[in-house]
Amino acid sequence: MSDQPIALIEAITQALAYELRNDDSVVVLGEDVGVNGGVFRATAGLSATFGPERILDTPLDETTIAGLTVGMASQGMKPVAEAQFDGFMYPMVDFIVCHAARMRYRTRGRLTCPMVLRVPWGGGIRAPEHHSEANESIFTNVPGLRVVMPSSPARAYGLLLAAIRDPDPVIYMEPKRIYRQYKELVPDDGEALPLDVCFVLRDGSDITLVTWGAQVKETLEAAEKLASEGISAEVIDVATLKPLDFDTIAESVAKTGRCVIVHEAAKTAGFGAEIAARVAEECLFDLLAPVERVTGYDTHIPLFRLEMKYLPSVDKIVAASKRAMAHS
Amino acid sequence: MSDQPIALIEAITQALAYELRNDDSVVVLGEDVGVNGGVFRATAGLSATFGPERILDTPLDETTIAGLTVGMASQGMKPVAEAQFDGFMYPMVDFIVCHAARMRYRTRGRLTCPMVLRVPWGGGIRAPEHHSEANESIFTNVPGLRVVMPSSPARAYGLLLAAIRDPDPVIYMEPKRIYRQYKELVPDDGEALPLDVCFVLRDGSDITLVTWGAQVKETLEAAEKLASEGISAEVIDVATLKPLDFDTIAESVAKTGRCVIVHEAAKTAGFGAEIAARVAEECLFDLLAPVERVTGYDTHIPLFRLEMKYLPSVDKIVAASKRAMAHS
Amino acid sequence: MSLAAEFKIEYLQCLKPDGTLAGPLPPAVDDPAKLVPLFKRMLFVRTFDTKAIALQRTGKLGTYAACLGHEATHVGIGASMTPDDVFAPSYREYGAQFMRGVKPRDVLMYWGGDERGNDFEVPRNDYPWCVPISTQCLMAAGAALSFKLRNQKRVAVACCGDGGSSKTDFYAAVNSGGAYQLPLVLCVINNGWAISVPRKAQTGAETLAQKGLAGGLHCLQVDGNDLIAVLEAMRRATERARKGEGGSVIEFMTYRLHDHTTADDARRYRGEEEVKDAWTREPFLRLRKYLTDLKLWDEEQEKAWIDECGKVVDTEINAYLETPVQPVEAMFDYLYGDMPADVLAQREEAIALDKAAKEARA
Amino acid sequence: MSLAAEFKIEYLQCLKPDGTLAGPLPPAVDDPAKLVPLFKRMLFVRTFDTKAIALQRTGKLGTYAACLGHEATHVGIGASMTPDDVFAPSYREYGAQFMRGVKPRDVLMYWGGDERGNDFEVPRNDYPWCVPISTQCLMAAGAALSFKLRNQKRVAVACCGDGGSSKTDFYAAVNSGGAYQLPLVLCVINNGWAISVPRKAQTGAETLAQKGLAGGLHCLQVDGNDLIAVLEAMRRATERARKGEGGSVIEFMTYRLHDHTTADDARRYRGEEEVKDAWTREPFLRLRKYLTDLKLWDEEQEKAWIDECGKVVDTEINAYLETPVQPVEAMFDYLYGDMPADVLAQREEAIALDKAAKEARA
Ligand SMILES: Cc1ncc(C[n+]2csc(CCOP(=O)(O)OP(=O)(O)O)c2C)c(N)n1
Ligand SMILES: Cc1ncc(C[n+]2csc(CCOP(=O)(O)OP(=O)(O)O)c2C)c(N)n1
Ligand SMILES: [Mg+2]
Ligand SMILES: [Mg+2]
Repeated sequence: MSDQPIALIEAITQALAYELRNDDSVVVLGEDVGVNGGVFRATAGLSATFGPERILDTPLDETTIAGLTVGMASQGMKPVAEAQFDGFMYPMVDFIVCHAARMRYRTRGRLTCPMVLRVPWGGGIRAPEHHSEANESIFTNVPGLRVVMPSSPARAYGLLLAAIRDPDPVIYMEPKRIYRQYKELVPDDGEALPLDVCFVLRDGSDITLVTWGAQVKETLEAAEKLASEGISAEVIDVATLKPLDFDTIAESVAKTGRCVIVHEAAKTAGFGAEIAARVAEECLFDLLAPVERVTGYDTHIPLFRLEMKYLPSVDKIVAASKRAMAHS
Repeated sequence: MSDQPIALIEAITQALAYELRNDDSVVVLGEDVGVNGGVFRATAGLSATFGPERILDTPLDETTIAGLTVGMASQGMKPVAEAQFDGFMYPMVDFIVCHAARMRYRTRGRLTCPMVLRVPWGGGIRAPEHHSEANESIFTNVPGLRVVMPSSPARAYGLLLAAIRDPDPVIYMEPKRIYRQYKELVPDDGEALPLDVCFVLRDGSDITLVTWGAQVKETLEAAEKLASEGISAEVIDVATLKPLDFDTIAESVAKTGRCVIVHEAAKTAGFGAEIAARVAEECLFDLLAPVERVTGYDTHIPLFRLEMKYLPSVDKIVAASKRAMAHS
Repeated sequence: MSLAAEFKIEYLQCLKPDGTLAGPLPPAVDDPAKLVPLFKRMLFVRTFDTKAIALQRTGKLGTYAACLGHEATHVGIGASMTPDDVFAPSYREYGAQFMRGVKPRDVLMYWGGDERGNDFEVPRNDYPWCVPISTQCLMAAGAALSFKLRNQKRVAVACCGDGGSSKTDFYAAVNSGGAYQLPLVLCVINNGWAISVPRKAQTGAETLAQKGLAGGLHCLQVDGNDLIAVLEAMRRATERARKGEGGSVIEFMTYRLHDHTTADDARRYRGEEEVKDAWTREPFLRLRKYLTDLKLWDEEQEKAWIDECGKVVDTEINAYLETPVQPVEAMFDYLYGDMPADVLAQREEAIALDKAAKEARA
Repeated sequence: MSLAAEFKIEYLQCLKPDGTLAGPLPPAVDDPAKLVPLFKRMLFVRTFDTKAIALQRTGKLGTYAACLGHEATHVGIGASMTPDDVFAPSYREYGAQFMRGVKPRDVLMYWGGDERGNDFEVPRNDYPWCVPISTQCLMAAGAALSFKLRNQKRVAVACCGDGGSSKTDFYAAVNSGGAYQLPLVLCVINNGWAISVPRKAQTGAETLAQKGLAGGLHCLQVDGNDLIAVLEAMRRATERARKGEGGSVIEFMTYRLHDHTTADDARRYRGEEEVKDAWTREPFLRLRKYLTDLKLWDEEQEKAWIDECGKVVDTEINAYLETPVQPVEAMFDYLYGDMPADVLAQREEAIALDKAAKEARA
């Protein structure tokens, strides 16, 4: 598998298989993850290779998945659970917040909760209701969690390995719109990526574009378009939202003096707010222009006939960037 | 009742009784809200007055409370549900996000969800675990909701009436630490307060202190202390977090050039981030000093032996204000 | 050691797969002639289903959940409710919904990615389609509670699948249904599969009906391919409910003859044999035989009726295809009763952007 | 109409409230002499409970949940587990926990507002106290699943109350316990009340034991004031679990003789008569009578033992009172295995502020 270019979702499968092979305590669980290989096929082939005792289909209940996951994790296993879609993860919030995020804290380190919750995330695939939500901010104010979102096959592989190996609970959100967007070579070398750094995907000097997940695509395209108009945009993929590597962002803003934050979730109290807040606290005197947020609107993502009008677009990012460039 | 000064929690009881008297479709439900009058006594006496068909004890399950509430609200009733403590409201998130916040949207206005979820909120009462959480930010990114937090008996009364009368779901968080902090006259006149304005509690010209809930107490004390040192602080009680009346805040910051945001929740991605972000977007050129956030730390509020060290304090607010004043 | 409690779960079948009666007609069906319009409804549903699948295959519909094989259960449930009752469907009970006034174009709009599919002209108080499994059951319990508190003689009926009966929301509905003795009928439509997960992997319980015992509800297991049994089971449950005797859990035994949805490929996880076998028990064969034997139905009638159904469905499909997309502001207009200023501002921004984009394209 | 399934829920009582046996001793108790150490444990628990309440009343403890009346159930559960098993307590099963190695000072630290109360020296793998009701049951199901997947012959035992048996997490534990046939024992301790809500308002089910039927679990109702019956019920459930025969729901019928917690005033919602009546069935009377009749116990022994218990408890109370508060950084130190830079920075800020505040006070 690893000598051929693979898509983001295949990189996830590859990381799961790697860690299942190398760590007996890893199990995968969720609805339809077994013989069916997951509704997105992220677990395709794993049941055949590792057997139904490692790849567990669960009863149809997200509370159950979350509770069993915490129960197993606290007894020495490393479960990797799947929520079938973003919109089905809300019943898991109680166990994530009250137990996963607190097991270590509550017992002063006696019990821990090394688990991963994989959540196919975000809109744009013409799917039914509750299959398109950008709900990362439900977790970003919760102490004790890590929240991760890859945006390329290689980062998907390295960050998922890191998430599984991390001694604490990690919410790993997968931008489903770019599951099969493009392929790249991802060596199956078991190399994890750090869970506390932002990735600078493009260097620039005029403006800093900060984003994560599926919007990395549009943001890079916007940067390209801006370049063609003589504007040099730096593009940062946050990748790990919590804990936030603000230093990388601050460094970039210090250089460019302008910051546009792009995300798919609704604007108000989306995670972009935290980044803008940090800029206002720590980079105020570097700023040449007000911070801009290009985000989903403060409404539910519509069913698919209208959904693309909800999402941030290249045009919206370019427009916001130009507004920022108007200041100097 | 209304010719005597009353405490915040009594104002809540008074508002509930008023609306139960005046609107047949209002019902109150929750664990122990009936004969027992609620563990905080917010519903004391209501069962005796209105009977068990209006004041319903529920089985011990928060999912049940949320689901029944949405079911009743969508069929023409106006349920006011109680989560017994902040830390027990997570199992309600699914129904709030997937159904309450979407009933109108999903049916294009055919069905609606006029409900209130009352949540005793926050720390500082020496209670056990999960009785002390400031978790408002779990709801502030969710479209379709209103999130309200009173900080005085009069505002508790007027805002709760408004919440019950609002045609959409309202999360009404009650700062339990100040339930009985002081009493004031609250006429039982059925006058609601608007759900989309911030309240300026103290005028000032040097610095804007923005807060909500129990921290209003410390913030006003800090303003007093600052005044004694010649610093004139304006204090804004946000009161309704969602939708946010940013105009009032912007106006103040335009005047003072400095903004300190105070809240009890953990800092990262707390609702203070949204306010700081708006400041960075809309008031950048008014700012004389970086925005400051004085918040809970990015960890769980500890059990009560340490909890006061977790919470924002007058000293911390004063210190942050002085840091801001150092810029000019 | 003494006995604390004792329970029996009955299995109800009236019309055997071979089309003969298992016993006398039950009270729900005093005259076999009354089955004919229901049989016709079943045929309509199958026509619709077939055409909807075809529509999806040609790219004119989003993901669609077929109801192939469930027609007797669905139509029987719909036929057992009064207009005042409230129905909380999961996502494939078109047969029940059509009987309540939902239009085929509504179904198509919904799966076609347009919220207006849920804005039924009739029935105004029924719950919309919504995706989170079994939450419908608990909302229906809330509706039932509202009926009880207001002394209304209405019943709330909700559906979920065998998979759905594992969901905690289903249990919450059972629990509160019993605690408040609600006029609530929980229909568990056991079609053997929850996407790829077979019934036996969902629970160790011998029947899904017995889950009602957890809340002290009336429990019954029914042959869901037998329209007569479905009607009788629903009669018992709704009568109990209306009399104030409390809620029921009815398990309808049927089979999902199609893939889970058009996005699924069932060959990945289940054998052909099982499906072939299920076809011998599907709901039409036996009812057609029974009605034909009674001279209440014949081949010619069926041909004519299916033709007619085809025409009606085509009209509905056209109505769906011709409905223009909602304007961009529709994503804001139904969010709040009183639109907050911020949302209003975003609404205007969205309209302006949309207009600009259209102009740029033109 | 045929029968789909049939169930009986048995009620087990061995020692009647008058102290005489209801039948021959069950397999769990081959020799009555073995009951003496357990009776002594019960006495210890009651001594502890009384002193803890007194401590709270004098302001030296936070809210405390008494276990008055539950001693037979708690001690019986604790006595039925092996050290390798895992216990998931709710919040008043001190009797069970003491038998597993938890110290009274741990209990006091916990209710005294110090997380270190949950850092049991023994048993290291048991679940901590945690407040969200019945989530313990589902975590225990997860633990049981981990045992099963790793072929360990261990059992997970969880407790919840009558109120807790309404919680969806409880049902999720029942459901998954059955689906995976887990070595899981769910102990529903029915003490008649969930704060102010009486048992009958929680559910329409005749017994709480029968909730296990929803998942195909073994179900049993037991006299929870009868230590012998508790031991026998637990023997059956744990043996089944260890043999791979799956999970159980056991309903222990007892009574909450105290207020819900020290923060509660039960007179608001329940009558004195009921409480008085319950005192006639409490767990000590009958066991004391039985053991005394067999000459295995006498008043003098009891007096001496209670004295001893008092001394041990006083030592524990002193240990608790003398434990200094954790340093401020303790609120950061157990949050992550690898502390993120931001948290580390806040930790340093908190330490500095604390130091400054201390200096300012000095
Ligand atoms: C809360 C939630 N989790 C997961 C899903 C995804 N999902 C849709 S249908 C389905 C299977 C449902 O099976 P069943 O309840 O048996 O109904 P059936 O489709 O067989 O009619 C799943 C897992 C969902 N819609 N909601
Ligand atoms: C999720 C949750 N909701 C509410 C509470 C508040 N609460 C604590 S104990 C209790 C009653 C519990 O009753 P029961 O389960 O019968 O146990 P008992 O206290 O009688 O032993 C309630 C409502 C809680 N701890 N957790
Ligand atoms: Mg099914
Ligand atoms: Mg109880």
